[in-house]
Amino acid sequence: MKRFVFVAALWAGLAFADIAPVPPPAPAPAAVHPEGIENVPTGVIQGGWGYVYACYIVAIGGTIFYALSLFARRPRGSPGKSGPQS
Amino acid sequence: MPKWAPLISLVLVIALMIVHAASASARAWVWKVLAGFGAIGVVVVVYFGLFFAPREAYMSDVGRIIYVHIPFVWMCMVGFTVNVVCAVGYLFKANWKLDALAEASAEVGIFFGACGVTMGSIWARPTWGVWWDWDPRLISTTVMLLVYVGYLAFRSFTEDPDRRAAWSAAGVILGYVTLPITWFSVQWWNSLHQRQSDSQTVDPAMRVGYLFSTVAFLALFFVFVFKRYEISRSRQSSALELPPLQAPAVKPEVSA
Amino acid sequence: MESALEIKDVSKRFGTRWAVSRLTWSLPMGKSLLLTGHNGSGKTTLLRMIATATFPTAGEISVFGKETRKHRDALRHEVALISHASFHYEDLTAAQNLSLLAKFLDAEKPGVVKELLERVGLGERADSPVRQFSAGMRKRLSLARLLLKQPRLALFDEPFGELDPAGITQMEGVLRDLTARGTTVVLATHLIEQGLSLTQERLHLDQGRLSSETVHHQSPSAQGPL
Amino acid sequence: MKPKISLLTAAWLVLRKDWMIEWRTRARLTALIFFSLSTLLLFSFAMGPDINALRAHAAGYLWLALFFASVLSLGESFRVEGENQALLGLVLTPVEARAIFLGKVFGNASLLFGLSLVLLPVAVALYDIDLAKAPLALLATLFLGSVGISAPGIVYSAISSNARARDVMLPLLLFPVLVPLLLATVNATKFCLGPDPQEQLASWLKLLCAFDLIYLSLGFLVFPKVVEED
Repeated sequence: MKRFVFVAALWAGLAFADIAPVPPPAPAPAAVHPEGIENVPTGVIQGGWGYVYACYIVAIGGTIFYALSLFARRPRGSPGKSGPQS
Repeated sequence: MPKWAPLISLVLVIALMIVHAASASARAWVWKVLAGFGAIGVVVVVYFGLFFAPREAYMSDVGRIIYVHIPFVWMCMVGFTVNVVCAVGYLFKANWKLDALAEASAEVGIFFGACGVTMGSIWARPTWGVWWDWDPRLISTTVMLLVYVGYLAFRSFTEDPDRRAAWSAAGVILGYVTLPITWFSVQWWNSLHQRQSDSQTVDPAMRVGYLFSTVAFLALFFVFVFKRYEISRSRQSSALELPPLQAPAVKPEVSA
Repeated sequence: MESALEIKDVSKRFGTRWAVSRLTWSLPMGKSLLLTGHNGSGKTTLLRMIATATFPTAGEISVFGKETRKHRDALRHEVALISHASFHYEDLTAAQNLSLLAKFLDAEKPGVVKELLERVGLGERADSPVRQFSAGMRKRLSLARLLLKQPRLALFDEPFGELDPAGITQMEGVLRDLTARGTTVVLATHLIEQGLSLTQERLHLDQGRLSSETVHHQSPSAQGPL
Repeated sequence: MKPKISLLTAAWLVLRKDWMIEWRTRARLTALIFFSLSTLLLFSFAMGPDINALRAHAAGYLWLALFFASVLSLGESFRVEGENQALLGLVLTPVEARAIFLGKVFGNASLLFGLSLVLLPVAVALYDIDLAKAPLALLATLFLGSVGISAPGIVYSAISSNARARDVMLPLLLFPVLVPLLLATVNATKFCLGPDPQEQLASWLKLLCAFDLIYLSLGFLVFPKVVEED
């Protein structure tokens, strides 16, 4: 029974992967852009360094922040292998 | 950046991970090496991404976000996959280490995922013109994060450690189904988000860049999971001490 | 000889508290056990572990030579528990609760439910929902449940609590009846006199540990045919 | 020892027991129906009088009403089992945990399916939709959707009924997992009710079936670990 269910799950998973992507009509590209980017005829985005910096700040800042939070929560008292046996 | 850099560093990182897993005595220093490698790697990535990398064909400079966006989302998925493997393992064989590792990898995965989605949202602004859009990739990634936030919330709202471990493992196995949905969402529904990058769609120089970046963040990921795992273990040990012996004749044998 | 009940170095943790710790004990075949101890001494936990409702954190329990964790499916056919939680559906009637159990046990015969309800003195209220029952009536219904299951090992957690004098007499009668038919009985109660008269061995728990009051005694008034 | 009755028989008995309890607590059932009716009404109030917009979004409102109702019915389902530890009683009877899972999933699914049948005429009145376009496909969608809500729902309800703050925990755990289902059911229902120029209905129904099968199988495999200690 267990095996049967497992096979059924596998089959269902394959069916999932097989869903034909019937595309909804592609959304029209945003007509108005706050920074006037739609005026660029080639469609190449120019500038936008602010966004790039913001992303890098999120990445580095987030990493440092998380490292600090791990440090703040570090186990104190007897360090090392104080966990119970499995 | 040389073409072989990602591969060499990946081999190095994986070798260190294996050393860490295999040898208990190496555990004290391996994570420091990995942390150092990760930190240097991130500096390299920042320099490469901001100053050195070629401009992306359509997105120009904004495309530089790819070097941090992709590694973060991938690390999120790696974290959740480690988590579900631990969960399945725990249901087969109850082991506190697996439970601790599951908790650690879920939290680290949420951290990377949250940062990755934030970056994606920032990226969406100049490219799609909106911070957020009805896009399957965005929705499903956020949903996946919510599943794991729920997982951690549930863990903190349950008292009994044994039952908490089993229940959260069972629940998260059901929740993991959202990950393949996230992964394939770009293919199933032609979304705004570009498809998974592969060698045909991406310039080799960029590819080397984000692959190296991924390895650097993988090293950091490993360090984070390890440190978080130690926290979980120490919390467990305070809760799981066996009572003192009653009869001296009884041998102190423990199985959880 | 195989023991009816074998408790080997059993500890049970609830959160950060140890309800039972390092308990070792065994009950020979054919004897019945009285389990005593103050509130919170771990009696209920021990009974629940024997009934396979929960399992030891460390150590193991064997019932009729079968380890509870490994052979839980087989043991659940042989063990029945009467506890504070009566396992009834509040919204179903007494008769429906019992006939549901009978169907699950594949023991449903016409009239069997009615007969059992008569026997425990609930014949009149067979068709009222359990929600309207008093605590004593629930206990009687639990007794009917146990009788329907006909276990080899019957566990009673405070069976006399909440019962009226007539009910206590009836419960005692059933207990004697069960032991007479060869059912092993484990009885946890504060009514030590009654308990001693019904059982042969006594296990006293103190904060989850074996206490010095514990005795393998031969009760003078134990008349149960063995 | 082999169980005395087969898995499916036991599941059927659990299902019948759930139906019996629902029937005996009709008042609760009625309250659930009126809760979801008022949810439908609230959507139509909140969205204003534009009947075209309402009609376009009718499928979404219908399913959201069912989602909210499902949280209540799932919570109720395990509140009943929690009284007197009846669920533990079933396990000790013994009833296989997997039979309990199947029985309870289909018990809850049948409840939701019935509820959706009650909601349909109301949706016709409020949103002016046309049920006659593809009635069979619509029924199939409703049924598959109900099963799809219930299969993960029962597992999460069993889990969260033990946590503190259980009323918050159930939707927190359940709703994210149900998002793909919501997408599939709403789209399928939309194409059942309205025009379907690209014939997308079949692929959404397929997705629904796959979702149901995956969660039924996963729930079937993990449920014993949820209700039993190890």
